[in-house]
Formats: sequence, C-alpha cells, structure tokens
Amino acid sequence: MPAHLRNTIRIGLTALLLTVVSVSSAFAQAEDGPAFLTNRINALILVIVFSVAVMYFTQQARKGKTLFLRKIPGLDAVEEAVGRATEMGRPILYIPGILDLDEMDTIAGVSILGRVTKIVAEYETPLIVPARYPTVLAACQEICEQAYAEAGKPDTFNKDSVRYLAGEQFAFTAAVNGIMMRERPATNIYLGGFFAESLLLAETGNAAGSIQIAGTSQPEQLPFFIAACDYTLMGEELYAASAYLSHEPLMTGGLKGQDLIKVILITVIIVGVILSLLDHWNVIHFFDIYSGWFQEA
Amino acid sequence: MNVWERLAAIDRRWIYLACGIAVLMPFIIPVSLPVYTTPEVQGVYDAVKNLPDSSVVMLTYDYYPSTLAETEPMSRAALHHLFSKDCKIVTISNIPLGGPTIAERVTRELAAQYGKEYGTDYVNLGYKANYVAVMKGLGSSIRSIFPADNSGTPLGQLPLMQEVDSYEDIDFIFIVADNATADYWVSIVNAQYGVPMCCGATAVMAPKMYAFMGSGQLKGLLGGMKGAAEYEQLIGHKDRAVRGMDAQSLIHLLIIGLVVLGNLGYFMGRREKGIGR
Amino acid sequence: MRKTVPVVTAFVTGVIVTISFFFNEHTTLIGKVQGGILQWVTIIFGLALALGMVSITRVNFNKIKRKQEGWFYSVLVIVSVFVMAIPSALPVSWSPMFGRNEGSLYYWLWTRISEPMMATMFAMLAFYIASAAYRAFRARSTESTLLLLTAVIVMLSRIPMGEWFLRLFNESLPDWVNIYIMNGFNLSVQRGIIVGAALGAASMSLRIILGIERTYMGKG
Amino acid sequence: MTPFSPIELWLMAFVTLAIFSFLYKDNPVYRLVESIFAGLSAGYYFGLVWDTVLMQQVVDPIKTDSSNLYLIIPALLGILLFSRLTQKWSYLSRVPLAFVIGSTSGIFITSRLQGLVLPQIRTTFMPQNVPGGSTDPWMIVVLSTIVVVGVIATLVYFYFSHEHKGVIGWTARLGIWFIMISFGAHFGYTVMGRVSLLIGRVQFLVEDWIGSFTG
Repeated sequence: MPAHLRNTIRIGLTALLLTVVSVSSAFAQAEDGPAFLTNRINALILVIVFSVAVMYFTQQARKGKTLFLRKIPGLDAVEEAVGRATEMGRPILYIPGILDLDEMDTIAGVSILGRVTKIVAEYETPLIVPARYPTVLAACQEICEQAYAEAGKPDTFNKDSVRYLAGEQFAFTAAVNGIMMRERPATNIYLGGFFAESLLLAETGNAAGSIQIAGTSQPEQLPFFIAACDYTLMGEELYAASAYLSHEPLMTGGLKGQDLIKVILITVIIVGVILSLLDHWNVIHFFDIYSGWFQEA
Repeated sequence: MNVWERLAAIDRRWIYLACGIAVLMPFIIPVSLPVYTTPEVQGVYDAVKNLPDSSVVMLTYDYYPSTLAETEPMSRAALHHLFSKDCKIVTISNIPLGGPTIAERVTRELAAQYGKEYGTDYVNLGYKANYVAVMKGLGSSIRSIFPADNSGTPLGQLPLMQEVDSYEDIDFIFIVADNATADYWVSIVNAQYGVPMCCGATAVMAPKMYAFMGSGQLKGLLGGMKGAAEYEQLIGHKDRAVRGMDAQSLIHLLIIGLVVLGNLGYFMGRREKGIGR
Repeated sequence: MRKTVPVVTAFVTGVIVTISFFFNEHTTLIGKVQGGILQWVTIIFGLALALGMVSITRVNFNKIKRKQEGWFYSVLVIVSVFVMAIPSALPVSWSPMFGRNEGSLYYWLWTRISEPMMATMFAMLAFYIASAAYRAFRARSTESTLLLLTAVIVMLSRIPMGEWFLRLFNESLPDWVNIYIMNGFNLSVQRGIIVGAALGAASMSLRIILGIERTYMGKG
Repeated sequence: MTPFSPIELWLMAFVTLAIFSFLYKDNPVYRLVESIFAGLSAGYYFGLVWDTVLMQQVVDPIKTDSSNLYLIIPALLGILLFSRLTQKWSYLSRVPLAFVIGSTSGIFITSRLQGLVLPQIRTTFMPQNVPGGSTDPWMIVVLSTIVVVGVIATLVYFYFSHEHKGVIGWTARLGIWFIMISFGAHFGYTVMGRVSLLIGRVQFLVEDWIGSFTG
C-alpha cells in the first residue's frame, strides 16, 4: 500500500473514531452529573497545542525536510569505543536498561542498539546484550539481526549474544557484573532506564578497565554515571541521541515539537514573572488571572 | 612510583575495609548527637496531625526489600502516627517483588500494638500489575482493580472497604516509595483527583521530590534515613533510624575524606608529571 | 495483518483513555469503558510477570542439557524456582505450608533467604560509592568542581556531626543549605528536567498511539 | 526481640556474608547464592501471578458471578504474551502488548502534561515560598530568582534545535552549572541512601545475629 494512502486511511480513521467516541461519550451518560470536565480545558488546550506541534514537525521530517538537531557530544564516543574494542579483540557490552519494553527509556536504548550493532557488525566485534525482560530480549534479538543484515553480514550474528538474565534487579546486576569480570568487555554501553544498579555496573566496569558510555533519563542516577563513566548522556539527550544517530524523521520530528513547546513554556514563565512584578509594583493587576489559567479550577 | 601514584593505584578493597570499619565503629562506641528538624519533615508531621480523627488514609508500600533500612522506619513511624489518631488505613503495594509481603508483616505488627482489627481498621489490598493503570484505575473503582485483598478475601466482605471505593473516599495518601511510583502518585492521583499527599522517599529519590514540594503537590517530605529519624523524633518513637544516624556521621566523614584525598592525589600526580599549570 | 491489528489496538485503547481524561469517569460511558480497559491492563500485564519464570527455566534447562560451564548453578536455579513456585500454587486448605500467607514455605523462603540477599545487594552500593568517591570523583573541570563542592556541603548538612560543624561558622548555615541549594538550585534543575522529560514521554506516547512509533513490536 | 530462630539467623547471616564476599572477588559461594536468588525471585513472581492475578482477578470473579465471564478475554490476551517465547508465533504477542502500551500511553499524554508540566511551570513564575515560612522579602527575591533562572537555563540546555552559541550558548553554560550543583546535591543525598542500607545490614549482623550469641 502506498504511503500517502496509508496516511490518509490513518487520518480518516483517527477523525472518525474521535468523532464517534466524543459524541457517544458526551451523550451516553450512565448516571446523572456533569459529563465534560470544564476545569480541564487548560490541559485540553495544552494537549492539542502539543500534539499539533509534534505532528507538524513529524510530518515535515517525513516529507524529507532536513530538521536541524545539535550534535550530542558523547555520541562520537560510541564509534571510537567500538573501534577500540576491535583493536583489543574484546567484546562490547550493551545494556538497554533494566526497564520493560513499554518504557520510553528502553525504547530509546533499544533503538540506539540498532545503530551501534550496525557499527559492531561492520567491525566484526563480538557483542553482548543482556536483557532483563523477555520482551526486551525479543526486541533486541530482532533489532540486532536486522542490523547485521543491513551491514551485509547476517551470518556473523551470534544469537547467543543477546542473553536473557534473571528477572530481578540485583540478580540481573550481579549476573552482568559476572559477565564483566569473566569476559572483560573493552567497552560498556549503558543506554536506557537505570536505577540503583548504575553505580554497581559503572564501578565494576571501571575495575575491569573498560571504556564506559552511559545515558539515562533517570536524574537520580546521573551523578554516578558522570562520576564513573567516560561519557554520559543526560536525561533527554538519550532521546535526542536516538534521533540524531538514526536520523529517523519520526524521532527528530518529536524532538523539534518538544523544543517548540519548551520555547512557549519559557515565554510563559518570563511573562509570568513580568506580570508578577507589575502586580507587585501596582502597575497592572493581571497576575492572578494569568496564573489561574495554569491551575485546575 | 611516587607516593601519589601509589595512592592512586591502591586496591579498592582497602577502601571497602575502611568503609566497613567506619560503619561498625559507632555500634561499639555510640555518640548520640541531636537531629534537627527540617521544614519538609515538619510538613509531613503537620499534615498528618491536622487530619481529622478516623480519616481514611492510603499508605503505600512501594518499596523493595532492598531499601528496608530506609523505608521501613518511615512506614512504622507513619503507622504509629496514624493509628494513634484512629485513622482507617488502606495499604497498597505497587512493587511486585516483596511489597505485599512487607505490607502484611509491618502493618499487622503495628496494628496488634494498637489493638486494631483487620477489615474494620485497616486493609491490605496487596499488589496488582502495571502501577500506572492501577493508580488511574483506582479513580474509577477500587473493586474493579482489586476484587480481593492480598489474602484473597473479597473486598465486599471487609467492612472498611464497603465505604471506600475510589479516591473520593480517601482523605490522605501517605506515600512511602523507593522508586518512580511517587512521581505517578503526584502526577496522576494528586493532579487529577486532588487527594492531598505526603511522601517518604529514599534519599536517592528525595532531591526530585523537592520540585513537588515547591509546587505544593506534596505536603511534606521524608528524605531518607535522616528524614525518618526526624519524623521518629517528632512523634516520640525513636527507633532504628535515629540509632543509625551515628554511623551515618562517621561514614560520611570518611567519604568526604576520600574525595579530598583522591583529588589531592590527582592534582599532585598531575603537577609532578608537569601537566596542567 | 500482523502489524495492523496491534496498531489499531494501541490506537483505540490510547484514544479512549486520552479522551476519557476530559470526561467524568463515573457518569459517562467513556469513563466506564476506560475503567474496564485499565482492569484488563492489570490482568494482561500481571500474567506477563510469569514470563520470566518460563524463560529462566528454559534458559537454564538448555544449559544443563548442553552441559555448559556452570551447569550445576543452573540446576540450583531450576530447583529454587520450583521449590518456591509449586507450594505457593497449592491451596492453603491442604496444608499451612502452601499458599502465600505467613507460615507458608513461600513466605519463609522469601523472608529468610531472598530479603536478606536483596538487602545486602543494595548495601554493597555503600562500598562502591566510597570507592567511586576516591577513584572517580575528580575536580577535572569547573563543572565537576561545582558538583564536588556541593556534594561535600550537602553531605555535611545531612549528618548530625556535620550540621554541628556547619553551625560553628553560622548558626543558620544548615538552613541556608536547605533553602538555597535544595529548594533553589536543586529544585529548579529538577523542575527543568521533570518538564523536559514529561514532554518527551508525552511525545513518545502520542507517536505510539498514532502508530508511528512501533519499536515495541520489534522489527519484521 | 527478633522473630527469627537461631538457625534462621545463621542462614540469614550466611547469605548476607555470601553476597558481601563479591566485594573481595567473584567466587563460587557468591554464584551459588546468586543462582538460588535468581530462582527464588522467578518463583516469587509465579506465586504472585497465580494467586493475585489468575485466581483473584480472573477465576474467583467468574466463579462467583458468571456475568464476569468476559474476564476470559484479558486472560487469554495475557497468555498470548507467552508467544514471545517462540520464534514462529511471537507476532501474536503484539496485540496484548499494544493493548497495554496503547492505554498506558493514553494515561501518559494527559497526566504528564496536566500533572507535571502545568503545575511545575505555574509555580515557577509564582513568588517562591521560603521553606520554614520566612517572610524576609530578600530571601523570597533571591530564592525566586534562583528558581526562575535555573528552570529556564535547564530547559535551554535541553533545547536541541540550536547549536550552543550566543545567548543560547551562555544560557546553556549557566544551565550546566546549575545542573552540576543539583547533581552534587543528589550525590550527597544518595551517599546517605546507600550508607543507610549498609547500616541496616550491619544492624542485622551486630544486633540480631551476633547479639543472639550473648542472649
């Protein structure tokens, strides 16, 4: 099916369902009482503005328009690190986080894995990917297989390189630590959702003398990654990295949409501060109304 | 090899040993220093104190056994405070691994002390999967998500749960969590259902929670063992958290010393190699 | 077909849950439907928790079959799985050893073996932090110097001995640390990160609902 | 004091020390307890799923009221997830996965925007409340300035549509300083967190286990 037709069908379906659902829900009252929550109109406006922004940029990116994204410093390190591992003849360890596949961090981690695996496949460096959930395991296996195929080396892919390790957080960490000590990977890459195990992993990697690249959106773990790893992607840089590496229009579009909202939010804050000061100096009294817009009535 | 290089190359196991000694020492020679109360902990205390007697409070056990040392004192202190005010307590756990078991053990032990009865004074809902869906779903109906309590008794047979079937029937939520669930309690339950809440968080989670304190979404915050110790002191039940603060002092000083020593070695090593200034 | 059905499923459930946010969930049909969807989610996701057990058994069984290095440990894993799992699924009425309540084998194994193990795993982190403080935590640049200094000041303000020490300089010093560092610098950065991450999560969710983001399905 | 028998205390102390032995180096005893732990964890999940999901959420409701028969559908969908474990049928698991991910995404969109973005932004441009209730105007001004500047600088640092040059460049630079101060605070807090857990284990070893020798 051609792409534009698919898009048309999708948009048509969206519109139809939105209409049917909203109309039916507005009229189909199961009990008495207000149906629509008017105090959530501010949220509705934000959701609409946000969705339009994200969808607009995604559409633009899909049309092939090049959207500018700034370079993420830690990213060049990935290729460099793969090169080093090849020279040393030692494997690369890639952990896409310890969260399940329904978490955004894991999705970003898994999608960067695809790009990393492609480089790895080209260099023919051994790869180890421990997965904590069977769902993540399956996704990683498929993505690695695909990457090896894209690199033109489908036969060199070793299915055992993506491994399922015990489901519990620390059992998983202990097992990964065991791999680090036994198989001594030259490079450890941690991109995904990480929690308390971040330091355990990074310290053990340090002891094994590996180059380490880390990234997570969990702010509470970032200080340790910064302390113990060579490169760290902080917070959203993880998502940006995923977009930057893959040049994927969808991811890029999403980021551009979010950037637009950030500009709007910064403006909202600055206007708020100015109004607050004007209110304080008795110039105009508009601040209470303004701040009220951002509050559920 | 000069002294700095030798220091830099020290086996990490010596550091582990120093760490072990620092934590053991205060158990042999205790020095009890006072713990000052911070406004965040005072906020928790005041929020609970100002609840009308016999309010229905939801207490969460959103933590793994791994952080028991920080979180169990919080749960215990909260139970002391709530039971002494005759509050009705509904406990819930969003952690599959161990959460429901801890909730049973701790709540029952404290309830026995206060002579509270299961079913009328407190209920343990237990665990259901996917906390985002659970938190949102409880807003529609507790019974559709939890047909039965942790031991399998249908909710209809528990007197307390006949009056409680959604957030509308809950006056306050006391979160004790060691992970991201606190974030969702705030952004889903507080934002959409307006239930006031306070949070006992592990020290790792606490810095993030300050943003929710600042926005007024949380009424108070217990940050780690220090927060638990302050709360224990406020309610007058000094326990393991207060006793642990001595060891905290010594090991913190050790770690600060290690940072200073490590950096000293780093800079001296660089200077001797002629790098830098 | 293999892709359309999941995409449509995600779309329909996603749209219903999103829209129901703006409607009263007790009085409208959409609210009730949403409640039902969430109930189903907890059941589906709940059953998925057992995936790990099947998986871990299979992986270790294969190791034993191939007599791989460390196969003995795999035997232990499988034995532990079944010792824990089977009695928990048998009715309590047969024996107090069965089921999950206090007194059962399940409860005993959990509180006597797993809990201390898990707690110790976490406790090791204190050693690793001490080691990182000495070996990795360096004032390499302005940024890391700031990180380092703040860490030391905050650590002092959080322990009784350090608080006493800080009060030697100024009686309100620990309070200022709490007000300006924790509720000022820290709060503002956490807030920026929270807002940024929230936008990111919302945008990812939007793309999943609209069927653009399909990574969760795997490729192929 | 402790609810455990001497044999149980010895067992618990053994597993505690066995895990700690990893600090020295990876060893067979550690791998032994690690394997048991992995097995018990998986078994724990099974017991939980069997009892609280399968029995409480599906079987019992159907037994008590046959109108609940529809609960078979989510149960079957959940079982479909197990097709992940096969090569050939793994695509079947996409439907239940899509169901879960679709509906949680629906919660995410609204709750992230309404529950986090709106209140956090609003309280940024409001004058800050000084913790402890101080009404000193200077404190309020200083604190409010720090918060506004910090939030904006952090947002700018995570702005990807422009190189870090010019005004954006130095705002981002300011942002990274703020971020590092915050991470420093984070590090300080986390040290306390981890140390607490070690203290917890030492409390067990010293007070409960060794304490039981002396009675």
